[in-house]
Amino acid sequence: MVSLCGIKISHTYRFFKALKEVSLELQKGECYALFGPNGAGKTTLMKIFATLLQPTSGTVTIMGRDGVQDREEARRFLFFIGHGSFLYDDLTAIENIEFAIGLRGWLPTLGEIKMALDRVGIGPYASQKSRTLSTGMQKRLALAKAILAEPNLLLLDEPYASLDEKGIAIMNELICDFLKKGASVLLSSHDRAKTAEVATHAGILHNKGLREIPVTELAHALF
Amino acid sequence: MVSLCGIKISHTYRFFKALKEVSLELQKGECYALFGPNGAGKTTLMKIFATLLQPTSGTVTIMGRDGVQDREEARRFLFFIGHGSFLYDDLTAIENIEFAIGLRGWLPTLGEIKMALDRVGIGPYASQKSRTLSTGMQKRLALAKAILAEPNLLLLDEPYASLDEKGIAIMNELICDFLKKGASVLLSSHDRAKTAEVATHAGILHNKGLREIPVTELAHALF
Amino acid sequence: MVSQRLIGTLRKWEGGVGILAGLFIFTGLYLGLVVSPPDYYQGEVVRIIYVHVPFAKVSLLSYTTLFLGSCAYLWKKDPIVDNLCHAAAGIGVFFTSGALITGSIWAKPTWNTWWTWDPRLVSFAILLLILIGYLMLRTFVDDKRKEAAYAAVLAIIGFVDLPIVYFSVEWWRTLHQPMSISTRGISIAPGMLTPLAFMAIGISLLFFYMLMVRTQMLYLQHLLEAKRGGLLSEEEG
Amino acid sequence: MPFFDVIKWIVWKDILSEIRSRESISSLFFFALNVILIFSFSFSVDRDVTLALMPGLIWVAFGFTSILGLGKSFLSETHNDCIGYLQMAPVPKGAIYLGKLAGNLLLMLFVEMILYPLFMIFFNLDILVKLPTLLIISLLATIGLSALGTLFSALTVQTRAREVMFPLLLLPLSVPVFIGAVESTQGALSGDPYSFYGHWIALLFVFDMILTIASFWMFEFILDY
Amino acid sequence: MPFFDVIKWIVWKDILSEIRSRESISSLFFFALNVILIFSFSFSVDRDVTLALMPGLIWVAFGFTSILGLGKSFLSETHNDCIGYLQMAPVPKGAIYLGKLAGNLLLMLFVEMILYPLFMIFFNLDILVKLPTLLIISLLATIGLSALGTLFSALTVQTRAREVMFPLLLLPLSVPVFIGAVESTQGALSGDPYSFYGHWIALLFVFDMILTIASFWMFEFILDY
Ligand code: HEM
Ligand SMILES: Nc1ncnc2c1ncn2[C@@H]1O[C@H](COP(=O)(O)OP(=O)(O)OP(=O)(O)O)[C@@H](O)[C@H]1O
Ligand SMILES: Nc1ncnc2c1ncn2[C@@H]1O[C@H](COP(=O)(O)OP(=O)(O)OP(=O)(O)O)[C@@H](O)[C@H]1O
Ligand SMILES: [Mg+2]
Ligand SMILES: [Mg+2]
Repeated sequence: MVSLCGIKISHTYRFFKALKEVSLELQKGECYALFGPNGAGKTTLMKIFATLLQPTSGTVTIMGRDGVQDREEARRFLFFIGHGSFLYDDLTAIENIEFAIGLRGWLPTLGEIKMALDRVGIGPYASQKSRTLSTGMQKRLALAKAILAEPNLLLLDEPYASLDEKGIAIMNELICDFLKKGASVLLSSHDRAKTAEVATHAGILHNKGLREIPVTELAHALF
Repeated sequence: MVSLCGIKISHTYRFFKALKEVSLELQKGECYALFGPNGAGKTTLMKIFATLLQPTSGTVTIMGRDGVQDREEARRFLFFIGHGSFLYDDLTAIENIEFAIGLRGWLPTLGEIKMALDRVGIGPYASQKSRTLSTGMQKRLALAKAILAEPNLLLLDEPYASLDEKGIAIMNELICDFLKKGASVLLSSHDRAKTAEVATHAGILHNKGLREIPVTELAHALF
Repeated sequence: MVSQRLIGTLRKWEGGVGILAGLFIFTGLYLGLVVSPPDYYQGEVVRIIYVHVPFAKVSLLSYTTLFLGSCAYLWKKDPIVDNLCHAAAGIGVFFTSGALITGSIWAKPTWNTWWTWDPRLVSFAILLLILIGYLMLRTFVDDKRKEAAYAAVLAIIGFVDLPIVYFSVEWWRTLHQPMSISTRGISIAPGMLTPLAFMAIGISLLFFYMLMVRTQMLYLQHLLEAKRGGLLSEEEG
Repeated sequence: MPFFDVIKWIVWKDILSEIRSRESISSLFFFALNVILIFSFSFSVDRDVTLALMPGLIWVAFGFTSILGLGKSFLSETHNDCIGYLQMAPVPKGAIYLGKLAGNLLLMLFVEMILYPLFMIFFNLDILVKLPTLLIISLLATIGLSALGTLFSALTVQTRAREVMFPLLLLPLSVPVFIGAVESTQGALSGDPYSFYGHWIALLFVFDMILTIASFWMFEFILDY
Repeated sequence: MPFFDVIKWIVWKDILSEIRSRESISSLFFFALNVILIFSFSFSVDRDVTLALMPGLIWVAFGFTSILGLGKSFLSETHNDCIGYLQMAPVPKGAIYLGKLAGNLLLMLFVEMILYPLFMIFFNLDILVKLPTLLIISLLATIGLSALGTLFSALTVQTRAREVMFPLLLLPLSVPVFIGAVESTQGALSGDPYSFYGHWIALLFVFDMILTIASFWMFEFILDY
């Protein structure tokens, strides 16, 4: 089953063409890794799939729903972890989760929240204001939200950035879990080795277009 | 000759002890690489050496000047490239350099500025507002400033972050140049392989303390 | 260490100052409320003067303390001096609002209004706003050293500004629309002078007592905070 | 996802944040006091005139305080890019607008309720008998200002020069609120019969209805476009 | 590094940025117009009174415009952490203060110079003969406001709740400027002899001197501590 399908996506910022007719399809249980030099348009493409940005042309389909016309529908199925942490500084970790998941129409019990926090290794900080958490911990908190949100499509923009080696291991473990449960994952990264552990497909954004490469060749491919 | 000498530096943020009696000495022509997990205090230590933050206790000496009492003096000798780009969005690349170097009491000619920009690979963007430069280009612009500032002590906080592979090569080349000219470099990083190319000394910040490791063992050391 | 010595001195003297303050205030109140006769014009209401005037004087005392302390802090950078300034500002808010509130209560029966735009009242209101701004600023800075330095700068600028505020407000009022009533209107009867003096001394002593206690409290609080910070990071590491 | 749950979540989050940080209420309150102070110095005419100016004074002070308070409303959402999460949330965007509006309204009404007694004291007003009318006027005017302010706060935080653009857009559009509030307060304070100034209150009411509904419908284009 | 070169570089940078973006001048100008608009609706008393209120109107409009403009002064420095570069620069910090102050002063004076003719037109004033006095008053009052505003802008951008803390700290301390400016403008407009309002101008002058010098000395503690 197709989770995510982008056809001929182009995007132009005011003075700058960032993407040119990029197409990408992602099946259930697949993990697609997006590579590319700085300014290649990885974040732009992720944002378009997250329905944060509308493409200048091209179509996005998420779980069969149009990503522009029916985006309110499509949004139920996706979860995006980007550069921003989406946290309210003065709320505690638990309260931040309650709000974020509550807005998605489901209120997890305290036990479930605690379990998710333990899973990502920040259980002891559950009642601290998110202002006092370090960047890495905030990234983990976002991951805990993703566990509870149970999306069908998980979008991760540079997930390994600002995580230490233990954090990266947890991240990869969770990505595998998601894939096993039948969700799809799209991630962008600069780190070939770490990504190779989980990716089932890979592509390089270059000259505003996307070139697919076999995951096995990830280590040698010319970037 | 000693360029930088920190003795028993401790730093406590309001609720949090970040560094405990860290000592570090850096001779002319040496490059010291600082490693450590997230939240280990790398940035904190760099900021203390950059005279942006005053240590709670301990002394910093830069080229023989006290880093707290005589910091105005000490500042002539150091240059810091951190997470912030120190750029004014509405000035062009050239104007940004003029201002930054002008404040240090020297006005380079247009030719010199252009040469430095070419050196870091953003010559064609010299007259663009810095707002329109991508993150990687902004990092390169900061590097061009460092070339013109000709500091005796260069402090680089995560210099490889947000640079692509070509950018990283330029960065390492320039670090080697600085060292050859007799300057000292202190850098913090998560990337062992890239750092190993230039570092002459290395240390790991852990449990708020600094543990020196031989650069040859960088690849195998337990972090 | 200077801090240790100062804290020791404070602890030694605070009890004595407190008891002395209590004695003076008690005597003053007894003389003022029981012994002295009611005022010919104003009746029993006049007795509020025994609180109002000392409070007004002592708020100026607290502001002067704050100013001197701030200068000393910028000079010596001793954290305990910063605690002293913090304490002085808090107590200053207490006495300034006390003076304004008792004044208002007094004004209602005598001037038939809670508030008039009299220079002294206005400059006191501004003083109160500056002090509150000072305390709010302190809560909004996360770094301890920055908090102390910013607060000291604000206090000094405020203190330098206050005489100009006072002049301008006075000129503004007197040149435009002379007051029909003035706080200086009543001359103080000799029978009221003795209790007033007792109260003034007592409340000044009370100020010093509060200052000593509060400074120690803030000092310990910050010590504890630092300890807790250290402990937190210790056990986690 | 039920419409009212979204409103509830947004209000819960805003109020909790405010209780934790206590940034807005206290500072808005003291800001308003400062404004009154500055005004009384700037308009030092004789007492009769001051009384005639009172409604203007009250509403300009409330107005500037609202500008400060409402401008911050969506600024806090930009902080960790939270506004992106709101945009991505699978909920009707109008509900988010109403939630933010309700939170702002509570905040502004709270500040005004503390300020009214102080106005009474400072300007020696005797408004106890007219209090019900004044409260209704305040409520209506505050709804109007908040409805506009919430919309423009969301709009301007996504632009450059947002600190200046917000008052620049809000002020001219809120002129009807100012006129309505000042005129009806004037009427109420001077003791005129209701029929003399009732039309101003009606104006405020109509303005509120139209503005709130229009903003509610159009909020989607501001948050999610 | 020569003291005046630092000032020159800071002013050059601020003015160049302003010329490129034209954010401040245009928006401050329109903001001031809006304030006047709102005031003229809020204080709709008869013409004589309006004339008596004119100085207050002018100065409250200028004052609030200054608050908006000055508050942005160091906000722009926080953007890419530029304030850290200024702190690390091997230059006396007082020179940075004077440079920012000069830039702010130029900006505010420029805005005021465009506003004066508009005031004349809007309120039908005949101030050409009194212009020299008015310009001196404007200059002195603007220096005072800018001196305080530059200091507190640098101070509050490094704190939480900065949007609100800035006016909160600035307003009570700038009371003398408001009173002095309003009263001396009143004196000048009404055609009184200079001796009637000269002391107000002296007051402004003293305020400027003391506050600028005090801020200059203490700026180091705000930028570099
Ligand atoms: C809102 C009302 C009032 C406020 C805010 C107020 C405030 C003050 C202040 C700030 C002072 C100290 C001034 C200084 O030490 O230089 C003071 C002193 C004094 N007030 Fe009031 N006051 C108010 C009403 C009254 C009333 C109604 C009276 C009596 C009719 C009064 C009588 C006095 C007297 C006798 C002094 C001492 C004067 C002196 O030592 O020079 N006050 N008041
Ligand atoms: N808001 C914007 N306005 C104009 N141009 C933009 C904007 N955002 C991004 N760009 C440009 O679009 C291009 C793609 O940016 P994008 O952030 O998608 O790159 P990226 O692949 O994510 O890079 P990185 O590896 O640094 O994350 C860049 O050249 C950038 O300069
Ligand atoms: N302003 C602050 N207030 C309180 N705690 C802080 C502050 N800044 C940093 N910390 C804490 O101090 C510790 C060290 O932070 P620092 O930024 O120096 O880490 P780092 O080694 O640079 O991490 P990274 O690898 O993420 O860059 C962290 O635990 C962090 O939570
Ligand atoms: Mg990116
Ligand atoms: Mg760091």
